[in-house]
Amino acid sequence: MAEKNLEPIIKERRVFITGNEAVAWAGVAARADIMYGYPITPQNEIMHYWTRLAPKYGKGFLQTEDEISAGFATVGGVLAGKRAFTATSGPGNILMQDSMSMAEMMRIPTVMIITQRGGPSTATVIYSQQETTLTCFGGNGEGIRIVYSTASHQELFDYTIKAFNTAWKYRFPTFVLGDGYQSKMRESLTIYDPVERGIELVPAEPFLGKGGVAGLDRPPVHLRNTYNMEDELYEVVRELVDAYNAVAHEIVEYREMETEDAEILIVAHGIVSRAAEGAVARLRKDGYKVGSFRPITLRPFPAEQLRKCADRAEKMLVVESAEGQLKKLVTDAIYGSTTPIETLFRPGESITVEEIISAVKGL
Amino acid sequence: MAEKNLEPIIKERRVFITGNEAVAWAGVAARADIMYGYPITPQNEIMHYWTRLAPKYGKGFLQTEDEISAGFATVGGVLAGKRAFTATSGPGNILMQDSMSMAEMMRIPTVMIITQRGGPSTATVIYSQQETTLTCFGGNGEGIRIVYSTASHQELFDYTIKAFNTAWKYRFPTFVLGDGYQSKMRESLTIYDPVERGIELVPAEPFLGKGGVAGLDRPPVHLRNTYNMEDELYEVVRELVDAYNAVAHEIVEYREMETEDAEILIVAHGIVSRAAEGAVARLRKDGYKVGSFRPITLRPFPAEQLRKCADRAEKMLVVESAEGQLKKLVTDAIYGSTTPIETLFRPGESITVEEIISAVKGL
Amino acid sequence: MTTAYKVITKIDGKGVFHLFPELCKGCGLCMEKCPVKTIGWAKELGVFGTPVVEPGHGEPCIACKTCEMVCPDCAILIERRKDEKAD
Amino acid sequence: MTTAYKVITKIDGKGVFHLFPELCKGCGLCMEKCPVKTIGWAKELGVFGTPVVEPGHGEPCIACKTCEMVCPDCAILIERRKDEKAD
Amino acid sequence: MSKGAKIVIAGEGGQGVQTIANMLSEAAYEEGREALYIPNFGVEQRGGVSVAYIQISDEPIGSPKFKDADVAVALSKRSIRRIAKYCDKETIFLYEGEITDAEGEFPEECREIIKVPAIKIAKELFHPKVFNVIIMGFIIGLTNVVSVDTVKKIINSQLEYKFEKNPELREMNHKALEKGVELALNR
Amino acid sequence: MSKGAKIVIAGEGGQGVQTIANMLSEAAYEEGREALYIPNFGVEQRGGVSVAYIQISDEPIGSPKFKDADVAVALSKRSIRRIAKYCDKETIFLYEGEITDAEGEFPEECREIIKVPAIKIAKELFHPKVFNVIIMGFIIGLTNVVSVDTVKKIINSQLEYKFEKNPELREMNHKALEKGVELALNR
Amino acid sequence: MAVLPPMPKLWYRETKPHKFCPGCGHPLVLKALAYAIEELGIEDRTIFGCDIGCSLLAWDFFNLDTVQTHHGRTTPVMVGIKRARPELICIAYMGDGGGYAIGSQHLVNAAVRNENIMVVLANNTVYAMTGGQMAPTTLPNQKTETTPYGRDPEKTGNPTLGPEMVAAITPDTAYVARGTVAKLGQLKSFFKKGLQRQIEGKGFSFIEVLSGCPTNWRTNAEETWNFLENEMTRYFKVGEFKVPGQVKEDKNE
Amino acid sequence: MAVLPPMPKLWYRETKPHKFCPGCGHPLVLKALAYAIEELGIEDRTIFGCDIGCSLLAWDFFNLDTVQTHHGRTTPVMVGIKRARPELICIAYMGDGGGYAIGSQHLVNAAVRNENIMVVLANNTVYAMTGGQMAPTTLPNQKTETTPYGRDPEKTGNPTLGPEMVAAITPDTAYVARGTVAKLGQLKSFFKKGLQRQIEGKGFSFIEVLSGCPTNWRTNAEETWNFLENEMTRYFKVGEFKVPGQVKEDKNE
Ligand SMILES: Cc1ncc(C[n+]2csc(CCOP(=O)(O)OP(=O)(O)O)c2C)c(N)n1
Ligand SMILES: Cc1ncc(C[n+]2csc(CCOP(=O)(O)OP(=O)(O)O)c2C)c(N)n1
Ligand code: SF4
Ligand code: SF4
Ligand code: SF4
Ligand code: SF4
Ligand code: SF4
Ligand code: SF4
Ligand SMILES: [Mg+2]
Ligand SMILES: [Mg+2]
Repeated sequence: MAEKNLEPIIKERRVFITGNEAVAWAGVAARADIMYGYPITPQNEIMHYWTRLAPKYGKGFLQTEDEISAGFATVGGVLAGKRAFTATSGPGNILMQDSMSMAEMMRIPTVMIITQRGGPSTATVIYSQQETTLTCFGGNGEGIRIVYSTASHQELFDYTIKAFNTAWKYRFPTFVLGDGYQSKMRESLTIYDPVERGIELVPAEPFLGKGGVAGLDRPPVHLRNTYNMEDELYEVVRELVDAYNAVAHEIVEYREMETEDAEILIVAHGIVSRAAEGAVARLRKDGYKVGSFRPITLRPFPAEQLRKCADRAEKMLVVESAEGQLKKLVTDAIYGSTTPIETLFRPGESITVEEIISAVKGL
Repeated sequence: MAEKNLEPIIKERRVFITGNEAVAWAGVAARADIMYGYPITPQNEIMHYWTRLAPKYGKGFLQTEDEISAGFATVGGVLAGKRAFTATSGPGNILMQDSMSMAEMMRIPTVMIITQRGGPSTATVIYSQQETTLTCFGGNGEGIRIVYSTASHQELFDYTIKAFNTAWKYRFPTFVLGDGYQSKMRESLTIYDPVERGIELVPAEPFLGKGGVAGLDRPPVHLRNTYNMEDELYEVVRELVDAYNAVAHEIVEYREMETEDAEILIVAHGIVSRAAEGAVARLRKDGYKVGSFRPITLRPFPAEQLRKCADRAEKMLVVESAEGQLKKLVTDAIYGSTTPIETLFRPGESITVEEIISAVKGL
Repeated sequence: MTTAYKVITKIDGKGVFHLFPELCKGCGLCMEKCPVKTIGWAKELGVFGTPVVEPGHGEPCIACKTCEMVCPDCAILIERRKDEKAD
Repeated sequence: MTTAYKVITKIDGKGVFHLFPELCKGCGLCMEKCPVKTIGWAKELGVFGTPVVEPGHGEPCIACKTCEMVCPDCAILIERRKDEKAD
Repeated sequence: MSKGAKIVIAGEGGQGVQTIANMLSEAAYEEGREALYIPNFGVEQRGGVSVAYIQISDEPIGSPKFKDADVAVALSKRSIRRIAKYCDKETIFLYEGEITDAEGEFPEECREIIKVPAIKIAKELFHPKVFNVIIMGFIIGLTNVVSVDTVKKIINSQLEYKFEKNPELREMNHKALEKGVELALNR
Repeated sequence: MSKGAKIVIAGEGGQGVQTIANMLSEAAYEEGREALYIPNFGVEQRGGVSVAYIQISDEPIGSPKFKDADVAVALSKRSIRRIAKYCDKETIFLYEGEITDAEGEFPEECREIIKVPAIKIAKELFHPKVFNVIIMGFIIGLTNVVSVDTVKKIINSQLEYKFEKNPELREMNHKALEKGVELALNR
Repeated sequence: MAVLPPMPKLWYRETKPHKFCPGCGHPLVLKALAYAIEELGIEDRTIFGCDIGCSLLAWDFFNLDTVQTHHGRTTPVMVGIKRARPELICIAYMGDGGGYAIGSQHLVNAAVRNENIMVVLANNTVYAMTGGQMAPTTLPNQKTETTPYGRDPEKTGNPTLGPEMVAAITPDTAYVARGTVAKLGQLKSFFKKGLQRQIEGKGFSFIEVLSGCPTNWRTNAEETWNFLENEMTRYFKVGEFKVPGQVKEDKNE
Repeated sequence: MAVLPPMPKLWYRETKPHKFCPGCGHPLVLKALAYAIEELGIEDRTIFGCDIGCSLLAWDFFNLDTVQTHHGRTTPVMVGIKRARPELICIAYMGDGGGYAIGSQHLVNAAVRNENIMVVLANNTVYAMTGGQMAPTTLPNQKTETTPYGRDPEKTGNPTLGPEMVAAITPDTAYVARGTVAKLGQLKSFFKKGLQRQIEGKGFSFIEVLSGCPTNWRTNAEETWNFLENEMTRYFKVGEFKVPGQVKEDKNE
């Protein structure tokens, strides 16, 4: 994958663009080979930019007949050894879970960008954090996947690149979680060529079509996701879970702000964490001992890290644009902690700095 | 809905049948009007029995082209004012989440039987408890649904009947959770006519096609699940959540065994709870102070009831044929409790009395 | 259920041209289909703040009702001026 | 990759009838297709514990290889007895 | 062992494993006991070993599967491996008399290993097809978990359609059952 | 208010709301500030009120939406209701001079309510189309959040393709911008 | 008497002006449909279902009990209703994306099963609601947001011919046609024939309608008509493809 | 020299006897397919994908890199592979349920887009793996587990005619045929033609194969052949439906 060409694929520069555009550029920067997709707001412009960029960079694109197809075609692209990805939202995210369950079972390093919209059902095309549970645990499985929840355009760019590396290094399906605001808003970020910055790109390798004549030069590759006996399956799932748990500590990422002496700990992820951090900054000025904790990886979850902060605090405030989806991750991660949890839930709606401040003041 | 005919629809009798057959009979007993379905093991025989019973009882059946269609057709049947239901498993359960999200948003009282099979992906056709999270929270929503987790053929029968009542009374999509063992095994139960037993059947009512000329005799019914603005959506979801929370206490069901003085509390649901109760019985004989708690409704979850037992105990043991799906429900429900939780997870595999006993002894 | 609608009525050729500005979105579809090209932009504004249409920009109206039919918003009603049958 | 297979060889008409009992599932498809109806059940058992097939139950084999072709398990190999060409 | 039993039976498809498992459990149900019978099933429609798990008890039955069979029965060689894991030191392990060279596959610990020459006896006395009924009789003789009479009743009702065509079959089945019980008692 | 600003602008599709919102935020970006601009969008492709949220700051910006606009601008009557909820007692509320009979819709509390006769002035001095640029000038005059020169640069680069065809447009846009600033300063 | 807009009685006035863009084809389809229903006098038992896509904007359009469903799922919802209450007349309304892409399994299988419903599909050659991506019906070389350099049939095939496909898989009792908003009278008659089938319990009817999307086509009125009447009709033949009684194809059996 | 079973070289011997039932049609399809691939000499670059359905039992069947996918999803997986690595020859193998019901949107749209892959569909008139429910191809009056009193075409339509449908929607360069396991030589030649299309980059090929399922049909060998050769062929015509160069239908433009 490393470039022969010494030219950087993207000239490093500061830009003022939408999140969807940032993702498309990140795909180019990550040397993604092909995107499969189906239109859905708010992720559409990822495809729009990608279809404009793709021919210039010799990359592929296929608009499929639905998200089921886009998900499974992505699986196909990855099996063929390409850095394939897809993007979707809301009902499309539901439909892609079937293919992602297959990827989970077979450890296929798919990359998928989720730009959350309102739910349940078609709901709104705008914004929410209501696909947290779905993205972390969707399908009939155990959530053996990696989910990065991003909070800015810079992170959308950085983590989209990183997602390909994580996926191919650990071979778990990897998700970049954003939302409709991020998709459509413009803010500044620096785009760059990761290779030029010295970030190593984990190479993709074919699962199928490895070369040579199967059965002559090498045994044929026979991939399946179906088993006949439950103990067979148990072994497979056990191995998956163990492999995942073994590397989880390398993968977890989080961000703390003013947690050292915080009496009140705000927990938020994604773009809501920006409001949380804004609230912390302002409240600190007013003398409130507040801090914030933001899980960047929702799967695996930075459990121990959060527990430490939680145990130091007197109260926690979980803030999210959903009805307790983050909270469930939190309670499961730090069960045993006795720090009371208060909540500010705004399913489908944005949360402002001001609202968090008044929630904290009202605690 | 009440029968004119004084003959009971089913003569009360003790039978030795499979779980799938019990569900089909329960559908008849509950005066279900029509089933929509798509084949998938292990729920197939529900359809097989239903298609044999349906013509005799003047009931409808449609085999659709996939589970997406079966789910949405079920929504259609319910909108038309009929007691419609469907059944599925595993990958089919994933595909039905889209329609169930719609039902959740629009408060459509669908009834769905889930016979869990191994996961993730196609996995096995046999057994698991790996669709717990999916059934409770599937889709891009907040889990505004009711989930009964059954442990015996009698319960499959009873709760399938009850599911129609709960669904039509509260107007939330309602799920009866079983598993492949229950589907295929034979054990005894009593089938009966609920009307004869004095169980009132909550009548179904049309959402659409209510009679009269729309726009002349009455305003037209205009149903949607899409909103233009996030604050509009927030109101809708808030109302849903509030309505759900307001009746949750009427809906929750659970079963305790020897919890009064239990130092060790085993938590299990569905068929695994039978092994748990078996273990309690045997361990008590050996002098162990063990009890068990079984949530019957997984949504809403009997949180306060469990918390009470948990707080009395010294240790908890969560036992499930999944990797922590029940545990997440437990930790979220009783967060703040300090009783340590140990686990016995067997994703996709059965758990025997003996295994639980040795896990308890090893605590 | 009968709502009162603002109406701008103009007479042209054989037609009485009623235009409902609260419905007209100024799409121009009617204009293109008028066989005598009598429809043109008016100075009144419609529901989207864009100009509505009016007759009088071409040959006289023949009251063919094509414009009425093709209007996606039912913003035009044509009446025949004489006592000819309307359909 | 060449696995050794048990083989039951019987001669009938123009054909040398090789039957691989570890492959034969006793489906009977070959039997029905034999133009001379020479194939019938044998007393040997196949992989599923069901009887395998053998020639000698009808007119002599003409070595047409139909049975070989229709066997879903590739459990029959027919050779011509004489030095006639095999296809 | 008259109180209850956990029985696992395995054999090739077509050997009648599920038939006798079903009859045993149905007989227990008929006698007012708690009974649970679960067939194994996989993705394949045919081929593969057929396994049946039966539990009969006076108390509510827990998990449909178990690890500590009272009786484990193998009707074919490759089915031995599939059931060995359900055996513990209390298990009586039965295997069909025609199985040979299988000692290596036998469960590591069990109370007793018994060879039951059911096929041979069936061929000699009745018809090869009823060898599974002999096995069933053997299990009953061993465990006493249901009565022979009840099982006969179940046989009659379940095979009614066959017996109608060929009334001698009834007698043959009943005899085979009794022969199995006798073998167990005289073992 | 030179440090930063939260601005919400609403109007009908076609009035150029998103154009000026984009320019303002881009200008701030150009000046090295933190800037965030988010258009509203719903399921309909057209019709409905068009809203733009802009934040300019020297510090990282939190939520893309806010409840406490420094400046709220309504360009049409029915857009007033859509933005009233973003106003608090610190908000300066601007509305287009041609809006009439809308007093009942005005935000309940705000620092100041100013009528900006941008359409009228645009018609008189320039061309009706540049009324949004006058509004933009007014916002700049009011907040000083970006410099007029930067905005001119942005206008030049974004409308380049138009100016090429019709060079007089450049002058007209610049003048309209200045006029807006002037109106604000002389208010 | 006050002069009133010439709206079909079936249009629900409280929600007019409707939510479609200026010059959109959808409301024209719904105009013809309204007249067809009124003329058949089945307002008392007709249920309208609309898809996600711009068709969703019709969720409160008619004086008819209406349900807005999911993208591509209107067919199964209406099938579900019809199977539960056969006395209702069920109309599923969708776009080309909803019908030929994400919902094509439902269209194909409802057609094969000869479900007794009517499916109306507005073909505007794009995914309109999502902002103009390629649809199965996008014309060769047509530029869309996901074919920015024009649709290349070598890479993505030719436009889907829906009625032709449905005609190939439905029984003789079905009714299949393609109309256009440029011929509203004809379109109304197609709708009436389709509904008549359903009233008689004779099974599936499918009507595709060529429909304009000036917003995503970025066309003015003249260009809109031109695209509809000249460009689209080069690929999409307007007319009836299957009329019960008029058997055209040779059949098996 | 030891006498060896006459297995195609491409059959992976370690997994034989295979997992299909006695008398199953699937392995016959896979026999013809193996010979076709061998004769074209493309073993080095062929990828085989199988569906869920009894076709999944072929997951370790060939000396070919193979992926077993989900029920109905083999087409998109193979499309994904092909689009990513066009040099590979991709074959999607599925049943009638997988292809005509749950995966029909993929079949239809891959056909319309003229994806350069080959789809092989075994039509055995039932959902075999799940125990014999009605399939889209179940014959009128045929008893299945979900049509215990026989399929009633009035209620559930007539059998899906897949190749006829695919022929109606594919471009002229596509290849469409229906073979049968009762004519393995012909079947092999159909496969070769389809694969030849793909080798030449000419696009989609689709071959339905009439295939036996004695287990669910509950037939003995004689009845199996009879159902295959006499019952099924009354509805399902064996032959070629679209051969590039031989244009049969009139086309728009
Ligand atoms: C499952 C799912 N996928 C995607 C979408 C996004 N979506 C909404 S409308 C639409 C396109 C509609 O196109 P079409 O059906 O042609 O209708 P039109 O808007 O052109 O009338 C799409 C893809 C969705 N709402 N749900
Ligand atoms: C999403 C999903 N739905 C249903 C199933 C269950 N299922 C497995 S195989 C099968 C039927 C297969 O029938 P067909 O495609 O005709 O193949 P056959 O077995 O007849 O060869 C079904 C419905 C599944 N695995 N996944
Ligand atoms: S009625 Fe006919 S002639 Fe008159 S304005 Fe309308 S279209 Fe033109
Ligand atoms: S067609 Fe109707 S909406 Fe369009 S301009 Fe004419 S009158 Fe106005
Ligand atoms: S080769 Fe021909 S004649 Fe000989 S046994 Fe086989 S089918 Fe019969
Ligand atoms: S066709 Fe093959 S498997 Fe079947 S009976 Fe004949 S030899 Fe045996
Ligand atoms: S986007 Fe196109 S199809 Fe949708 S309402 Fe506007 S014009 Fe009509
Ligand atoms: S069930 Fe039918 S299709 Fe499946 S393997 Fe057996 S015979 Fe073949
Ligand atoms: Mg469209
Ligand atoms: Mg099949």
